[in-house]
Amino acid sequence: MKLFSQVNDRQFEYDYLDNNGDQHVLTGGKRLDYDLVSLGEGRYSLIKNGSAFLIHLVRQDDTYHVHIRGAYFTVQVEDERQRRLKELVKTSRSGPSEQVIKAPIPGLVLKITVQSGASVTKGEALLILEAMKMENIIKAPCACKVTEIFVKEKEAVQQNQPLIKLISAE
Amino acid sequence: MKLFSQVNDRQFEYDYLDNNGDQHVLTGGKRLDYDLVSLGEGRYSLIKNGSAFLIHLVRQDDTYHVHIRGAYFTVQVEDERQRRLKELVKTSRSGPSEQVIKAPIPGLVLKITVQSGASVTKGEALLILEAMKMENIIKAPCACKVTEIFVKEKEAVQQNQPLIKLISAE
Amino acid sequence: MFKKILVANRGEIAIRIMRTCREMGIKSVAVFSDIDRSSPFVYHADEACALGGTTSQESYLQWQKIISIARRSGAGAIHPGYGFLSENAAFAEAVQKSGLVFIGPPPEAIRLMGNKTAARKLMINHGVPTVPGTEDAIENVDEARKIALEIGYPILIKAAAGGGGKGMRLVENDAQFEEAMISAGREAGAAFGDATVYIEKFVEEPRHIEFQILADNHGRTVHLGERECSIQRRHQKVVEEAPSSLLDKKLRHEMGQAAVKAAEACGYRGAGTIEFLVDKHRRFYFLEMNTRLQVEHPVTEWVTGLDLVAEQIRIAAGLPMTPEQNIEQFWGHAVECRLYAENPKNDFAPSPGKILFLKSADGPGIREDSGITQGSEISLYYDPLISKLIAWGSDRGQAIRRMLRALREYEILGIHTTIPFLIRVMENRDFNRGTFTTKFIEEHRNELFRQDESLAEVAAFSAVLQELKEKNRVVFKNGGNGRLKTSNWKVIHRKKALRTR
Amino acid sequence: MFKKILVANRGEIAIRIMRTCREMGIKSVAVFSDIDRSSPFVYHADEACALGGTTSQESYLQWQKIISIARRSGAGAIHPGYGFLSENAAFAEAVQKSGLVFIGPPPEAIRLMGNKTAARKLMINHGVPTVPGTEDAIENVDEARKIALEIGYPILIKAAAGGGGKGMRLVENDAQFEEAMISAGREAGAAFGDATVYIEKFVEEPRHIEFQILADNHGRTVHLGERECSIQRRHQKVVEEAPSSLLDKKLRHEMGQAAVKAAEACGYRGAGTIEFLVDKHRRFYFLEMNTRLQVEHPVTEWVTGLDLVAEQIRIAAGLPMTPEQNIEQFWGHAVECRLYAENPKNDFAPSPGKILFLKSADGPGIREDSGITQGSEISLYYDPLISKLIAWGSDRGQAIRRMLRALREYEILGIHTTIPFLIRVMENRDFNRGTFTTKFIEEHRNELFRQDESLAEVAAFSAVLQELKEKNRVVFKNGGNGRLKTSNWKVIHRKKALRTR
Repeated sequence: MKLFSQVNDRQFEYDYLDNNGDQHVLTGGKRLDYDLVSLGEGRYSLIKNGSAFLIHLVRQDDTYHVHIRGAYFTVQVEDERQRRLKELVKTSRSGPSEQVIKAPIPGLVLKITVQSGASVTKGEALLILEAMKMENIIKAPCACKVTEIFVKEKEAVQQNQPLIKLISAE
Repeated sequence: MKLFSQVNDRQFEYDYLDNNGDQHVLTGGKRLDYDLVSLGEGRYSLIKNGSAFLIHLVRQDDTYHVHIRGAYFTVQVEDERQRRLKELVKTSRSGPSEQVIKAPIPGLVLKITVQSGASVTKGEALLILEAMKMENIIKAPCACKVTEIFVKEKEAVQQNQPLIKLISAE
Repeated sequence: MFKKILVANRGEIAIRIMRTCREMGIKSVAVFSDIDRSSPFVYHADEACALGGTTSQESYLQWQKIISIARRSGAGAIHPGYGFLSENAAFAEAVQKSGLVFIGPPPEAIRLMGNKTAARKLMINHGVPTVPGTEDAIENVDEARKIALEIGYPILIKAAAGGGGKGMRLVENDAQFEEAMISAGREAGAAFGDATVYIEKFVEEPRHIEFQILADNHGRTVHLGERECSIQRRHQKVVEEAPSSLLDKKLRHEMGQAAVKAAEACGYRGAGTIEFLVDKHRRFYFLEMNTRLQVEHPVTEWVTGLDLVAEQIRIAAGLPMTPEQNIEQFWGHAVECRLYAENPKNDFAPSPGKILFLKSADGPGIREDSGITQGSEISLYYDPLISKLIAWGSDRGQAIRRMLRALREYEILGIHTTIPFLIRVMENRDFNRGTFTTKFIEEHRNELFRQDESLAEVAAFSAVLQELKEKNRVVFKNGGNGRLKTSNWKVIHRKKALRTR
Repeated sequence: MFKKILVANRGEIAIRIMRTCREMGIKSVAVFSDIDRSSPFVYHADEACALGGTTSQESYLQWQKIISIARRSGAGAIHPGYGFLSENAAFAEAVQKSGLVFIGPPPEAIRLMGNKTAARKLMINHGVPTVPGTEDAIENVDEARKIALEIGYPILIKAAAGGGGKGMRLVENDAQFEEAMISAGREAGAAFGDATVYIEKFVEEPRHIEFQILADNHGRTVHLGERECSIQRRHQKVVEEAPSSLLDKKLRHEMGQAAVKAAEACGYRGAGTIEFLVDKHRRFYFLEMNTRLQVEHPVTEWVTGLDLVAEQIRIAAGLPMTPEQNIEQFWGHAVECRLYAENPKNDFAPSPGKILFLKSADGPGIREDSGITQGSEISLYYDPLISKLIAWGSDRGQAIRRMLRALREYEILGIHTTIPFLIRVMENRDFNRGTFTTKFIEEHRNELFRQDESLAEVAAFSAVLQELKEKNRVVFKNGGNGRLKTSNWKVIHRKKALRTR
């Protein structure tokens, strides 16, 4: 079985073999020597080709959150079947893409700096959210057009509450 | 409801009152002002008459193991009914009492220094148990007679495995 | 000496103060909001009393309530920590009027140094160098704009009542001026209840270097040397150290003398900090005075061997301070990193949540001043500072290497923290060389926010193994596996080994 | 400098060594038994390799295996830590023969100082004072008994190959002699594979004071001052400190010179310790030399500012050591407490088990060298030392007060530890006055094992509340309760508060 592991923009490929209980993992055709032991509470002691690591690994839906020596990664693992499915979906999609900006943190909407229908450039301020006593500026992730605003100024919002809908400028 | 709390040799008495949901605890007729909040994993933040404590509290059968500021206590709590029952059992018991000495730790029986039938004084060595590279001497808890020996020298024993049966000397 | 002290603060600094109280044989009283009932500082105290409320306004800023709790508890003094009421002159006054001791400077000194323009004037009068700018607060935008043009850009807009970067804006040119002044005023108004601002020349290649001051009631005012706090993000200190890699003996002596002069000018008592900017020509300017204990006080403690909280308490009780003279030589080098519950990958957005696992770093040369434990809830209501790591080394290099080691060892799950970002700072070449300014983070943005790719493959592989494990478990359940037998065998083997030893 | 070092040890000392490696940019290799696969020291290393086995014999004492792993891993040196192979001359020799560097003294020095009678003779020849007694090992009980009578009781029986209190017996009178000699021989045989013992005069009101030595290959041998380790239980150190409260400048200088002479006499290299007994007349006697890093090295590190593991590595690599001269003046005072997985209420019986919760102490002046985390299993197979707490203060009093504070804050659940006992030691009046001998624990038995009754009522009350809670929960389940409503109300209230801020 082929497995694809995506970390940020990079992708790693592994082969998993099970010959009647003799299970192993290969990468680039070479067999990996490994030992992963659970220490409880999402902590693992990994020895991989002789190198030792403490791994913090938590699964959330289809994403693994991984901490190693102070570095943090999000990882997606797919096998061949899952991958083909996903690519099918991707290619069938077309036209400008819609995106809903959600509140990254709970807080108070201090100011909305755009209006519905406005075109904004990448990085342009959309609204100011106050939380933990600081003003946090929510910016446009790409050049796009504002299609809908879901909140009002002075409104308290929960985490992940939709704030603004955008449509990408072609 | 009366509650008796036994810590080592000392006993504390409390009254628990519930007047239609207005619950409180009294001691010596005085109402106690308290707030016990669980922090998870057996940890509690207690404020009692204004004093603050971090309490570690674990229940094992009918005993509470309590740690406070580096001090360790075992506590037994009984209500009046339980108490009367226990006293009944106590007074009905008679004659010399039997006692089984169990291994306090897993280890290796290095030497047995008494024989079945022997009379021993309080504190006299019964056997030597090796564990964690040290010799641990198991001593007689009171003046008594050895009635049975369950283990042999050089035998590995588990924690709480019976070692020796004693009968108290009247 | 006081028998009991009320600590009018929360989190790590409350615990820090209570620890010194315990070591001095003084009982401590905690006050806490509803949100903080389960916070560790509550059980670190000898006594605790509910304030009620959730926001700061409803709880830690309720001074009448706090003073009445202090009186009821029989406390002899109130320690305000930093933030909240620590630089509130009216509170200090009310504490004194109630017959208690305020552990901090006289209210007049707070008032004088709290008003940035008044402080500036005082410094100019006493010959302490200051940055060119307006001496009075400005409200009219057009007038302000004219002055800014006179001083010459870049300029800084600052809140007259402020501190800690709130209500502060850097303006690079005339076009940015108006919006910056309005937003600074708004932020200042919200934070301090006073929207007035003033204007200052922006210092070239500035380094933030501050001097720790102690003054007692026996006529002695000394400095305990400097701390460098140039590593700042949005004017918030992130990394601090003592000594500064910039100062030599001569400059330390000169700045120290100026700091002592500044403290004497306002009739200071207790522990305080004189903040300076040092420019690329090694000229120094008085920036402001913080009339309280600083977040970064532990680095000074480590290189001087003093307990600054103990000194504050001693001085407040009328006793002479411990150090007999200015401290211009240090024992080694100390670095502090502030751990915030923020996500550096998401522009340092607050990251509230529950701490699911916590194992802090230990070992040689590491101190931690923490406000949390496993199980703690980090709320959105208060400052996101959760802990401070301090590393000591016989020289700066060793201190940094130890800090790096500690940051990588630190285990905290459930929330995001600034640890990955702090690791980048400690690894940075310019930081290690000591060649940086307060613009360090801005200038090294690309490098500091780069993902560490060296462990990406390990992360990818771990996730694959876990995925396989989860899938296999299902298969094994139906098909049966040999694991149980293996472990049984191991137990027998171990027993045998014990027997034949 | 070495690029990679194999650490032939486990637990806290393995982590301690790996940390210095990391700070020096050297990769570390862990070796581990089956029991230790999940131990923290495995993931503190850069590389890890299984030794197999469960007992020490089957794992950490398998030197051929360890040397071959070191060679395969590309390590340039092996650090033995303390215990296990650290004082095994044959191992040191085998390491050298395999082309690797043994981080420790030359095998000849280990051999010489490892044989207590040979070491004694060497000291006598070099004019270092020793305790009166037999110079050769004794096997015949009757002969030994005659010598004991000649020297005069009380006498000590000691294992010729031993150390750490194993195979040691104090004999107060002739009647106890025979049994003591037999049991000492048996224990020595089991522990060291050598049952021979010797006899020594028992020193009156002895204090255990040892000197840290460093010797490099550039002709320099220095001492780094003393540690006092008089607080012992069954000849096992429990509490250590630097400096000693007994020594003055003159005695420190004299003993330091003797220590340097002792190290030079055996051609010593690296870090070592000369142990002395000091009697009530302030006369000192050479006791033995430990030819390795000591458990208690952190107290010396704190008061000298040195990293002793780094010095060991530097010297082993042929570089000169850092200190340029004997260190006879210290920076403050440091105390170490050893935390054992033992139950002091049950005669210090081992307390194996799983650590269910762990939150160690932090804050000013506290260092911890720990070998465990939450979730760790403490097995019966190895030494029960789980962690070391070290406290620093500007004077002895402050160091002790900080230690006391840290011991009370330390949270560890799932096993018994020596913490309650250590608290009693830190509280003890004679300990605080510095008036104690190696018989301290014996003499203060009643006080040290007394239960702290001040918190008994709080414990009783907590248990009652918990009991009521459990009983009530059942009632509430059937009857319904108002709690849910309350907390809903609170959420609404909080939202409102946020809005109106």
